[in-house]
Amino acid sequence: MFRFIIKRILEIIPILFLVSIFIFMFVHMIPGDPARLVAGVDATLADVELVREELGLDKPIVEQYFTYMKNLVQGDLGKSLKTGRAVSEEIGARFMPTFWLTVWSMAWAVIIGLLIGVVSATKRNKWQDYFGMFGAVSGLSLPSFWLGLMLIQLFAVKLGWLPTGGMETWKSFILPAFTLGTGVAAVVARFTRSSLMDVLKEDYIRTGRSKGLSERKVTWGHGLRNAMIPVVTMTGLQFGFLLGGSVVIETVFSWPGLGKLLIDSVAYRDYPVIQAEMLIFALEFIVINLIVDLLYGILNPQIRYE
Amino acid sequence: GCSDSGGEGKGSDDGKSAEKVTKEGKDVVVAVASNFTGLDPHDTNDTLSNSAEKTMMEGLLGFDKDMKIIPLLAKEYSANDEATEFTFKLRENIKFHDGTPFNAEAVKVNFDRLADPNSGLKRHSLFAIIEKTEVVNDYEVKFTLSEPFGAMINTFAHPAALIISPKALEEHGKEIARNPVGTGPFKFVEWKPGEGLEIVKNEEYWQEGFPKVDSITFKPVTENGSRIAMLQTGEADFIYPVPTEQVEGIDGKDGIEIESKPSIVVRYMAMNTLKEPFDDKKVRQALNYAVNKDAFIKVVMNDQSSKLDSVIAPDVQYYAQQELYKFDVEKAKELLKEAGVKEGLKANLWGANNSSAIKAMEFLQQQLAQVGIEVEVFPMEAGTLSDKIWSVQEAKDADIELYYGGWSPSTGDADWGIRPLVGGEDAFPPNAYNVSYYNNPKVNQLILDGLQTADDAARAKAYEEAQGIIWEDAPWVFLTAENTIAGKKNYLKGIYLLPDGSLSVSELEIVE
Amino acid sequence: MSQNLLEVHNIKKYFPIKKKLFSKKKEFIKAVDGISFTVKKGETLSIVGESGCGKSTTGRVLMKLLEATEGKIVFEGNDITGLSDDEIRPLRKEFQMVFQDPYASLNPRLTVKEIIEEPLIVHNIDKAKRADRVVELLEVVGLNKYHANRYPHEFSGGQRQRIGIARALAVNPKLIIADEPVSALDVSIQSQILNLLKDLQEKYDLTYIFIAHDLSVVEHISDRVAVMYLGRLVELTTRDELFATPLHPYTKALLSAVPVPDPTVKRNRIILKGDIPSPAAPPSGCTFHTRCPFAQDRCREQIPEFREIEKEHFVACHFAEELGS
Amino acid sequence: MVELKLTKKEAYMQQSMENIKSNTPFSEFWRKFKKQKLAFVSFFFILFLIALAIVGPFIVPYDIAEPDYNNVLTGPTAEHWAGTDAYGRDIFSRIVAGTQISLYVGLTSVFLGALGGTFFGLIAGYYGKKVDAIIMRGCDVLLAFPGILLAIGIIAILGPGLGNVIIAVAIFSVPVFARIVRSSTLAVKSTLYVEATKSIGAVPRRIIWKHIFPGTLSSIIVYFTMRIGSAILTAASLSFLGLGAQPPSPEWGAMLSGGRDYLNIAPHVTIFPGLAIFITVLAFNLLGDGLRDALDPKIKD
Amino acid sequence: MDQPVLKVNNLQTYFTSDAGVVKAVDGVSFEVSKGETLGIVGESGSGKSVTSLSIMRLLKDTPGRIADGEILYEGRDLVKISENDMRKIRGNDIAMIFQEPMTSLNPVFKIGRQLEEAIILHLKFSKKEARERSIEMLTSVGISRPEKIVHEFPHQLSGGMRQRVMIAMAMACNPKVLIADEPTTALDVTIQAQILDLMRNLTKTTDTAILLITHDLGVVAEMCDRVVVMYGGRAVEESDVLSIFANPKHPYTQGLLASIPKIGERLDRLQSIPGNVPIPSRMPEGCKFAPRCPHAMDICWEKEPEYKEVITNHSVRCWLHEEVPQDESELVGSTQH
Ligand SMILES: Nc1ncnc2c1ncn2[C@@H]1O[C@H](COP(=O)(O)OP(=O)(O)OP(=O)(O)O)[C@@H](O)[C@H]1O
Ligand SMILES: Nc1ncnc2c1ncn2[C@@H]1O[C@H](COP(=O)(O)OP(=O)(O)OP(=O)(O)O)[C@@H](O)[C@H]1O
Ligand SMILES: [Mg+2]
Ligand SMILES: [Mg+2]
Repeated sequence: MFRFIIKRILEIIPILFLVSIFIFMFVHMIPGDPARLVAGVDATLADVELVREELGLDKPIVEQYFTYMKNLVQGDLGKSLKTGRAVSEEIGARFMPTFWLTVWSMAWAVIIGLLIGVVSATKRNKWQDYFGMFGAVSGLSLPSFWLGLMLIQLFAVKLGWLPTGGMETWKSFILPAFTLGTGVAAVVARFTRSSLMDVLKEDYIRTGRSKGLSERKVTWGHGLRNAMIPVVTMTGLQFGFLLGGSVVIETVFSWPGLGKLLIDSVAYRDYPVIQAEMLIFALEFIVINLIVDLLYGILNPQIRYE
Repeated sequence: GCSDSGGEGKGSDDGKSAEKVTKEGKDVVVAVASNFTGLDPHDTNDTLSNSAEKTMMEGLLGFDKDMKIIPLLAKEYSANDEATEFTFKLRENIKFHDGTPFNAEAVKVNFDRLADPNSGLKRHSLFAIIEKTEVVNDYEVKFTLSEPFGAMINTFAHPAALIISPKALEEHGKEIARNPVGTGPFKFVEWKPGEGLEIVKNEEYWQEGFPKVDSITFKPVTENGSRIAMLQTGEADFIYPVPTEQVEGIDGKDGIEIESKPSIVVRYMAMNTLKEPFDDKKVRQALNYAVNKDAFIKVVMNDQSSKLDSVIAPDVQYYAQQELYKFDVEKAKELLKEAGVKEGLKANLWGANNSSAIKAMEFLQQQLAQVGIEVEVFPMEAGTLSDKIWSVQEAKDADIELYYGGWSPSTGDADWGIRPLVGGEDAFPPNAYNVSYYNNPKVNQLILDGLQTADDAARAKAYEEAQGIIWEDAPWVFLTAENTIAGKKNYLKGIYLLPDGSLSVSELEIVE
Repeated sequence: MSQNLLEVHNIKKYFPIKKKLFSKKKEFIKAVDGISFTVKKGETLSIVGESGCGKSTTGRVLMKLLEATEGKIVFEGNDITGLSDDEIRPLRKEFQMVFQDPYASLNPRLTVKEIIEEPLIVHNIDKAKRADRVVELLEVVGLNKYHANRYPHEFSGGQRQRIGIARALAVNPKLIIADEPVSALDVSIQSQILNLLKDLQEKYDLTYIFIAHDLSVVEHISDRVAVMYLGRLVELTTRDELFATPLHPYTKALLSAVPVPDPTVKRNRIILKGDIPSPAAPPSGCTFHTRCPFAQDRCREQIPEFREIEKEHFVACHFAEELGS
Repeated sequence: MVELKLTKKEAYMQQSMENIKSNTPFSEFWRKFKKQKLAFVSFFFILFLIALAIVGPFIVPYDIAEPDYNNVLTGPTAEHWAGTDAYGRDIFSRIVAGTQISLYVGLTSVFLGALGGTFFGLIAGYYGKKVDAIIMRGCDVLLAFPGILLAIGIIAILGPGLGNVIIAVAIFSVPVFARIVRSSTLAVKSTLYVEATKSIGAVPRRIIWKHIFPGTLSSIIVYFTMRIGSAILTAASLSFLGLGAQPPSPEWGAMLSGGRDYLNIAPHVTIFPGLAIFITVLAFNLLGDGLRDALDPKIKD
Repeated sequence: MDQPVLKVNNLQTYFTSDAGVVKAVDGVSFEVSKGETLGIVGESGSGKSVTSLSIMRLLKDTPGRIADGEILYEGRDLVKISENDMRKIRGNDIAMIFQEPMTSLNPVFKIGRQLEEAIILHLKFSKKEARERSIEMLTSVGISRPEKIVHEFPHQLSGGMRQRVMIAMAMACNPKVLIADEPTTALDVTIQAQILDLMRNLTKTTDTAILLITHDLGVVAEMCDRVVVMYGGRAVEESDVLSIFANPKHPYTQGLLASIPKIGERLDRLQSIPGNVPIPSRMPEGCKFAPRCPHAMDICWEKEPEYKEVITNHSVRCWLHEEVPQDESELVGSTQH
């Protein structure tokens, strides 16, 4: 197990390396002159050139890349072009809000998704199933920004129950987490249903029944545990979706997180911030999938990490 | 914790107009549209950051409600006729928040910093012209410019010239951007990028009786709808900007008051005067006739702006009103015919990709369709757009045809309202913003004249003439002078937006 | 008759187990661990053994579907061991395979015609001739032309196996490797297929390598029988000899374990202890020693030679002579 | 008596013969598919949408580009079923006309993505080893980015416009398809029938196209339909961020995005395009679900 | 023999699908007594498993239902009792072993837990007692180191071991009836010999009645006291094992016996039953075996024969053994070997 983790972590390195090259190229391919954008609308050309020099953007791209990589290897993510702050600081402040938002979205999505999935699977082709699945597919079909706007209108403006945005109290989490998690809940529900339905056809379920276990014990005890195995894998992949979704959702709910920062930094072509953020997204994605793999191993004793 | 007073705002929501709402405490929340980029006035160039900086720091001069220059830290000033020497007498007995006394030396430190070409400051260019700053005595400073610059007084009133505590400057260096120390009515508490900026009352403020609130929190809320919702629920007491579309929907409800006032922001559609057929004045004028500005204001601006009748807005110095191009499709068509333009002329219109710009461009597209011009609209993300415009090295290579844009001369001065936009070759991209590649030697000369004197009348004359010629040449379709629109709860007083779009909170108070 | 169609010299097939990160030592599943035999033209050689002992792997290696880790395969006097995919392709006409699972070995998306036609297309047979050939083949295996346009799932297991056989016959092979062709079938169908295989052998002078785990089937169809245990041959001899005087203790146990469908017979069973060891960690020495009732120390240490004890009777047991009597 | 015997026996024989025909994989699929009621309805709804996409622009009651500044932002009325927008244009007509664009974006982008993904997936799955490692690492890298970010970047690089939106959405569909196709390729590759085909000496090209590709087709089809929904949503999100279709195109996302500033005073401007997106995406998702049940591929994603 | 513990009477289990109703089991009757082993043989699809699932009432989750007939366990009709009561019988009074030892154990739970489940449920043992009982059971099925095995997962065991675990699990609550649905089909011959040996010894000591489902006549011959032969969802013949093998009466049984190759008996060609395994939806109207029967007569195509006891303890469902019209009785004679 320990070995496995080490191995996986070592595997991350080349991927991150590739990712960083890719990001660097990608970011620099995007047209737009950060010096111009940072210098501002009423800057003169001289100003712009000054800023360019100041930011080191006048150097050849290859040199910039090596500088970037050199610093990266030393753990230095550079400075924001726009604010001049260290990128680590800039991102550090934004990381937790996004993290918690993602976690809470995931939490409710998984719980609700599982419940709906299990009910649908056990009540196959009954109204509960149709209802649950229709709901799930609907959740998947809603444009999330639209849902967010509608929810704000209803719960914040009309009813005044919840704040419209920002991150202040636990109440602030409800709407964004709900909006962000809807799609994931839907996926989890559908996936749980089909996975559980497959599992309920398995021989060992019949064995359980033949022992005289009640339907509830068979479903929740024997069935769900097995059904969870693929669900967990898929849920891990959904994190990527959440991270992407957070970009839009954070805008709608003025969430002080990474997604919004990204939009801002893209607008300014704030290369170091964009690069660092994308790197973090990629890293997060990879780490989560590592965790998922570990969970997978815990759930599935047939996998032994050697 | 100053936002939980929200409930009161909603006492009754049956839409009675002008219902009074109240607020407990003296802590105000202001929701703004984007993040501050920094709090170092010398190194920021966005109006929003400037607004925040002005709460904590003050300049020698400042603007009042109508963009008139008023003395702040300076008692009075004088200039020589050539507009090369400016002398300020300073107010006495003022202290920075950190206890450092405000004096001529402090001023010198600030302007030396700004004028230093190696400073790497974003605002250096505004002050590069200062050759030297001399301390005449403890409370008098003299600036000498390297060349005549008539608009310099406005530059001194610009937020970029706010005075920072020299001690703090020394202590923090570039980090001053996160530790601003000034003489202003509010003191810095905390700034979490993305979450907000908190400032508290400066108990020792030099203006008696001010400030009248205990604290202000600025929160960045990008999405218009969310910002408005915050005002409606009372999570914010003041928001800006308010999109024009929403004004009607919220004004007078939930104790909300909308303040919509003329600004110095102009909206225009530039035409590339080097490109056929826009190199023909008739065509450009035709387009001016073809666009229904009334409809523009109604549909795009929701009546929250006024027609633009010069290249600069009325609140800008030396503004001279011109006679409007009346909406007249027939005349437009005629002019086009005269210019030999055939039906079905195709043109590309570039602009930003925010919803209001898209809306405006779509409107222009509809209007020009009436005179047989097929416009294709390209909303572009800011970076892409700037790249498209400024990566051009030679004027003739410019792809730009039509461009929907806006301009706010932050110094409030005619020079800055005209020169960067239509100031001839020197202003062609990538040098400045002359995206219509308008180059009229006469105008160029007049601009120069206006700069080379500090004499008011002489300057006024030069600019008046220039405005007339530009109007006639019509490098733009002149659209509107925009309003600044803010929303506030009706218990707030003394908080307003200046015509340049910056916020003034020094007189802010909460009334019952 | 005694001409050797196929000679197999000491072939091995090791499957690497996924490498561990920090250990340099590679581990293998020794699926086939050095077997040698010859197949004469026109005969049926059966390979029997329990599940996982490497029968199918042997078949695949012979078919060149898997590359042998070691050893030599000589087909009609030509060494085909080192041939590349491209070089082997034209030779594939000569040997074909019938698979164990008639459900999985036919592409469910193709019609019977397409399935049987495929080898003809692959080996560039004229389009005109193909259609006739398909009908002919269908009739040969006891189906008819009406079946040609149907899909495999519409057939019963026995019928599918016939289709599989027709496909194998399509290019007139000399050798057919049949990997448990009847073990997935019902008893009442099994005999139909066995009879068919026998008929075809006579008609086309085919040579069979018949892989099975069911000794009664093997006895019915083979000329010679090879018994396999954990990747190695333990005994190889003529059918009559094997069933009359099995020499290896494993063969004996295997023979005695087969239930006899006659309630009146009461036999003395040799019931082996324990399970078949994993081919990833085969026991040292004689791999059968863990279950062998006669195992001695020597068996644990020394790998018994696969030797010809009597004419045409090969055994890999240190004590074959003693046990035989 | 004899006659009867013949008829009974014959009847049975005949019946078994009759059962022979018509049971193609397609008819089998259709039979199962018809049982998926929601999916079946969705299928016809999508057919209807496609019809609408073709004829929509010709049958709309109002000119979709013609402004009417005297009639802006009116709520739903008998004349304007879904009200009018900020320029006084009929929203219903625009939604109808916009069907074309949304379907076009959804279908083309996913088609391109599926094309690329299938190619890479087949190659990676079939050849394995290094080829597989390279392709899959590439996919990992692409997958490690949230899709919308990739799209933002791609649009920023390529410039605005529907065509580029399609390319952006297509590009980030590629790794997902590649993964799915690869995993079904691996499954199909290990089947006995592929081994059988190898054993008769077929070349890889034939094995891939004749056997493996058809085997992966059902996963591709199912995922294809589901993906259309998310492609439409992505395109809408891009429009929401100002990176989508150009005005005055009645793209639903653009309509919705343009209307969001009126949420207070004219919610219909936002609600109707939102509903249109929702229902269309829903239909594709339900169809995908039904197809999955009828085709029964296991999509592990 | 004693009073039968389990008696199945004219059991009919139907599956409803969109293609129509499939009569998977259509008239099966038999009985087993204490200590007796009853074999059920038949082709694949003949309804053997469905019969056993019907007895256990495990058809839930399938489109199947018991349409008619009774299943009497110690006099109670299992068809009629409530699900709750049935649950008390399952695993306790009637236990079952399935064909696939590889998949019949839950892969994510340890062996111990899976064994204890039923013990705790039915015998109301404490956790500790249940563990002891599990170890005891594992020992009795010949597993060495049972204390270790309870902590292992199914995938760590070989097929034979798993089947032993399954047997231990089934026997844990001392059931009166053990249904074994092809318990050794998936196993190798040498392992099969071990398992059969084990089952024989185990039931001898506990007097459990066994319902052994198989298609291997060899296994039947070795294990069973009596045999039911099924074809196309029907019981077609039943008798004690000796007379079935010595004197099969139904043409299907005859064909079956003739078509298996036997060790030591060398024929050039095997006898075989022509035709294919019948598909339930294409069953003929009359006798289900008629299309493959070498002796099929007119009546066989028209009407299904009754299931009758033709000699004591030997029932057959075949027109050949009914009183048939004179002219065709010759045929009967000619088929007897
Ligand atoms: N591709 C492979 N990769 C790794 N191991 C394999 C592979 N193919 C077979 N093996 C292993 O090799 C051993 C022999 O397998 P093989 O299929 O040849 O056995 P077999 O005698 O045909 O068994 P069966 O009677 O079950 O078909 C088994 O342990 C199997 O797990
Ligand atoms: N879940 C089900 N749904 C529909 N039909 C079924 C189902 N289970 C069984 N059947 C039908 O019942 C018939 C009898 O099946 P059963 O499993 O009892 O056969 P069997 O005699 O056990 O065969 P085998 O030897 O293959 O195990 C089959 O032909 C099948 O058509
Ligand atoms: Mg095999
Ligand atoms: Mg069965």
